[in-house]
Amino acid sequence: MITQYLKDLVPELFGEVDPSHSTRRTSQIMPDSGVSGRTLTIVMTIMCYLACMALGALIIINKSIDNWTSDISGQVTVQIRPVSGSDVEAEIVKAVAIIEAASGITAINVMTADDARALLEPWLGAGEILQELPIPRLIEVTIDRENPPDLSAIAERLGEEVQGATLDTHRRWQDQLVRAAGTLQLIGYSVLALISVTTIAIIVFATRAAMYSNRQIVEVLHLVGARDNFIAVQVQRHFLRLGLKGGLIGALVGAVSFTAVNMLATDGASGLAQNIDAIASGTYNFSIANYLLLLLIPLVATLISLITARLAIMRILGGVL
Amino acid sequence: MITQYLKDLVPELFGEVDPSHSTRRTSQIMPDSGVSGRTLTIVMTIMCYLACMALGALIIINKSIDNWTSDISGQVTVQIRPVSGSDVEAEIVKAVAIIEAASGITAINVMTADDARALLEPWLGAGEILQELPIPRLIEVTIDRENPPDLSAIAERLGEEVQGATLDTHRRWQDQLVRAAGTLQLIGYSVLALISVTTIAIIVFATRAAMYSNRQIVEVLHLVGARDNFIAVQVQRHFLRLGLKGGLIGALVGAVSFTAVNMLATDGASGLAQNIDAIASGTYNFSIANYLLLLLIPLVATLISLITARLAIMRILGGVL
Amino acid sequence: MVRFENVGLRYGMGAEVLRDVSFELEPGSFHFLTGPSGAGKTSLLRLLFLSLRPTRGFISLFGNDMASLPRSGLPDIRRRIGVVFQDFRLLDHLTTFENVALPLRVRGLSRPAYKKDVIELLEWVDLGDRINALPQTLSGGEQQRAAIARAVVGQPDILLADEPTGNVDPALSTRLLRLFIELNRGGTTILMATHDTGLLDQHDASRFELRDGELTRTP
Amino acid sequence: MVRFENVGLRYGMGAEVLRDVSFELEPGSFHFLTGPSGAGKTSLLRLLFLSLRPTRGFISLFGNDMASLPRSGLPDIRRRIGVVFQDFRLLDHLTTFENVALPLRVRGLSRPAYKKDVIELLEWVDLGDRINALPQTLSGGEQQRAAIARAVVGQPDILLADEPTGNVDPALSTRLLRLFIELNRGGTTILMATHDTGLLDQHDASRFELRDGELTRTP
Ligand SMILES: Nc1ncnc2c1ncn2[C@@H]1O[C@H](COP(=O)(O)OP(=O)(O)OP(=O)(O)O)[C@@H](O)[C@H]1O
Ligand SMILES: Nc1ncnc2c1ncn2[C@@H]1O[C@H](COP(=O)(O)OP(=O)(O)OP(=O)(O)O)[C@@H](O)[C@H]1O
Ligand SMILES: [Mg+2]
Ligand SMILES: [Mg+2]
Repeated sequence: MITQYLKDLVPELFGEVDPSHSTRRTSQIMPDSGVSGRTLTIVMTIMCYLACMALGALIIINKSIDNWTSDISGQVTVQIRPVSGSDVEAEIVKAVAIIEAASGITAINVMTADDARALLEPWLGAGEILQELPIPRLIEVTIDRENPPDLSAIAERLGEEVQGATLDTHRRWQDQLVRAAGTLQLIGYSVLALISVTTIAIIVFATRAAMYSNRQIVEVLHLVGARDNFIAVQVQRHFLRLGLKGGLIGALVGAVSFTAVNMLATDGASGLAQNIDAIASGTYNFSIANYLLLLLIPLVATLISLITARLAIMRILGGVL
Repeated sequence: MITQYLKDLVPELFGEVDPSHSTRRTSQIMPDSGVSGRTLTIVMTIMCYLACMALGALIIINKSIDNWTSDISGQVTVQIRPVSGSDVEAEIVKAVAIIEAASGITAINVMTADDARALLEPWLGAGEILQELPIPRLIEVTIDRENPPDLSAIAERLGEEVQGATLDTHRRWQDQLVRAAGTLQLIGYSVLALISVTTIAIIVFATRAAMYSNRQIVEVLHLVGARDNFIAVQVQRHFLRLGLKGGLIGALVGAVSFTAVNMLATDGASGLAQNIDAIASGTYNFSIANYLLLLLIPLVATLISLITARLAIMRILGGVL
Repeated sequence: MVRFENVGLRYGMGAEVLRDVSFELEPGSFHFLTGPSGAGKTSLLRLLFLSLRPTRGFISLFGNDMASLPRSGLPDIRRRIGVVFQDFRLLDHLTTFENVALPLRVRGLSRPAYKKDVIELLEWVDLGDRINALPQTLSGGEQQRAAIARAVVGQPDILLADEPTGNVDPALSTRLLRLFIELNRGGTTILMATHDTGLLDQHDASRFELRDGELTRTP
Repeated sequence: MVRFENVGLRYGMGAEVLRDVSFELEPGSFHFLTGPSGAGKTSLLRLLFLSLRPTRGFISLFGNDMASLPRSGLPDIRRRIGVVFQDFRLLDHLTTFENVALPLRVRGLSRPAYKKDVIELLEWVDLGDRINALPQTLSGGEQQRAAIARAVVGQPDILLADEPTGNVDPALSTRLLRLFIELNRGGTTILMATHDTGLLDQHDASRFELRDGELTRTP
């Protein structure tokens, strides 16, 4: 496939082109040049590559949104501030009891005072004050996502029965991330739509150019009694190949690009790549299924170029005697 | 310009095309079609648009790097932890004195205890403890960038003379940001290079396609005594127009895109756009000078297509009898 | 089988090329069409093979009124007509064999079905050794013979030949005329536009002459 | 001014089209070139107008040895040669006027400088009313006359005409022959390939005949 593509683009690389060779082989009624010419093949490949990048980005975004919505709401935090006159450890026990009583909880993890102090160290410095300080304590609660508990009820009971307790559902964080991702998603879909429309426009132009530059052939075919369908099949065959070729190569290069960015993101020391990685929260790696999803690109490209070309051809032929 | 472009692409929009009209006007020895055909014009426009986006991104990145390197090293922070037995307010006065003594300081801002508490609130909750807590205090020091002070000397004196004082130069942050931006910069330059190479390749292919599809014209011109240069001028004229047209339209649409993203970033409620905005740290707005820089694109596009076409043509003609 | 009634033709805003042309061709007849250069011979033939519509008048082919025939009906009629174009109109990228086989291929026949016939015909027109050559490597006369072969390969009911011997020597002209006469004996109606006075003398057939847009017939 | 010595030509791996062809054309002479279709007349002319190199042998034009002439010297020689191609080779997108003016335009002349001459010439070949027509709207004979006009417009030292009367009626043929004879009187060497026996009888000139790759000259 690739070799054929390169061969078509740069025949010089593959030894001399023997013109006399074509004498025996040629059997296509519409010649290649001017229909699925090199420039057009390159354009198609570029469009498919761009589509591939956009689709890949969309996949990552969608997955990230999934992760955020599920992971963050899959974990809530109970904070217990030491209120003067209360025993923090006792309040913790009470809180754990209340949480355990609720259904839909899979795990409860009480952070030790040292863990809590480690969180504060960057702010307060590691000094003796921290040791003396009455630090708020955290309880991490993991929720069964299939069967989530009634969080507002838990929050109410905690507020009533445990001194200094608040329930943090991280909802604010999550909302903001999901909103940001939603914007990205919208941009991604717009880019995909833009690419499709541009591709359709290009194919229409190319079909008309092909019909124009082959108008003498079309005329001769008509005059020897060819039906419109016969002519259309001769022309659209090139666009079928064009879409398939451009789509496959574009998607392939796109997939390679993704893998490369991936490796850069996991291996590289660059802060940026790590940031991206962080945004995608760990599940950045493209799965086989995702790569298969990219195969949609050649399929859609082929369909678009075939259908668009067919419609354009039939419209042109309808106007000819 | 734009109307002409649209007219060329979609003549139907502008009324019937009268074939008899061309009878009088035609005077170009090489016909338009097949040289600067529609598809090729679109491709050139796309390439220039992409180049424009890449160049614009590079401008923003370079500016951001400038800002970060200057802004962050233009400000250092002195932190004074309350050590048992010391009077924080007194230590602050001592620290301010030391800092003021150094040359190259333009401003000193001592954060109040309340400011410091506000910073800690998310971690400790707003309760009475915070009021009682001995919180570390911060002094923001603005540095004269033209004439920076000897920071390490200040740090040393602070360490010796002020209890619980540390100097934070933000260097770690800055390094990381600059490294991230450097990666982006590299990507930007690679994209620009890639676009140029692709454009050159496309022009070479297009020139050869044009020479091939017009080979009968070229042959007749040779046979009536035309010199290579005469023929080359006929062909390359189309590529001149192609580069100019594609470049101008691409750069124009690119500039409009930038302005649009800009407005989205400043007006929009989206968290993402605000993030981008934050990264570019306030000086995101494209200045007139930057827009003028985008004019490089059509210039370079024209040069590339003209020179590439000329070389390709002369090479082909050299091989013809 | 072909009937023209008061047919007029003009290109664009120009003068009338054909004026009130009326005639009829009977099945199996043989006709020459003569007239000075630019008289409208090719135009008349173009009306007959449906690549042009008359400005006015009535044309009927095989009993069909051309004015009311839908576009989809054209291919079937065209398959009953063979044409030798004055400028040959061979397809540049196809070999002689493929060019000649084109009308059969368009009808959906497969290569094995027509291969023998096509090669036989090519040998008849003396192109047996140029079967796999591309048109641009053929001499003028060879191209003309390939064009003739393509016109007759589909065994048309009517053969329109526009100056079919302009590029061949007198001996070959005579031979090609014999091919046409042979086809005519087999029932094909023949209308042949020519400047070649030598040919006109060799075969006794009715003559149409175009002059100043008017058609006259002798006898 | 033209000398061929033992020139041989073959296309690719094929048989020799020309074998040991030797002749000489004197300035101001007039020659017919005949031979059956496919004999190699066009090939011989192509050697003369430098669109083909011989497989072997020696060709000299205007005193230049063609084998040693650099590529950059070709245009100057070609400007002294006028050619009427068998297939016309008019440029589709240029009008008759522009096609005929092409050799002058290529020489760097400006439109006002040649306009009158070109129009006069077009009137001479009876194309005065088709000046702004595109080639595809010309009749076969009109195209041929445009091709002739283009060949002679540059007042070449030698005129090569390949079947220049294959598409025109006998009266026009005679007229075109008169144009060639007129040019010849003005000093132009003329070599005209033709099948038209009528023409051969009308002008008394030396005849070359190609047959089986051999060239014979009478007288
Ligand atoms: N498409 C066209 N548009 C305008 N005028 C045309 C067109 N085709 C032909 N003509 C004109 O119509 C006239 C008749 O042309 P036609 O080709 O029918 O002549 P013809 O008899 O075949 O001549 P010839 O013997 O030279 O081939 C000519 O003057 C020609 O210029
Ligand atoms: N480019 C080519 N490649 C291969 N063979 C060729 C090429 N050009 C011509 N020939 C062959 O060489 C032979 C001579 O061709 P040429 O055109 O010189 O003949 P001609 O005398 O002009 O014939 P005509 O009178 O039919 O025009 C023919 O058999 C032809 O098929
Ligand atoms: Mg004609
Ligand atoms: Mg010839």
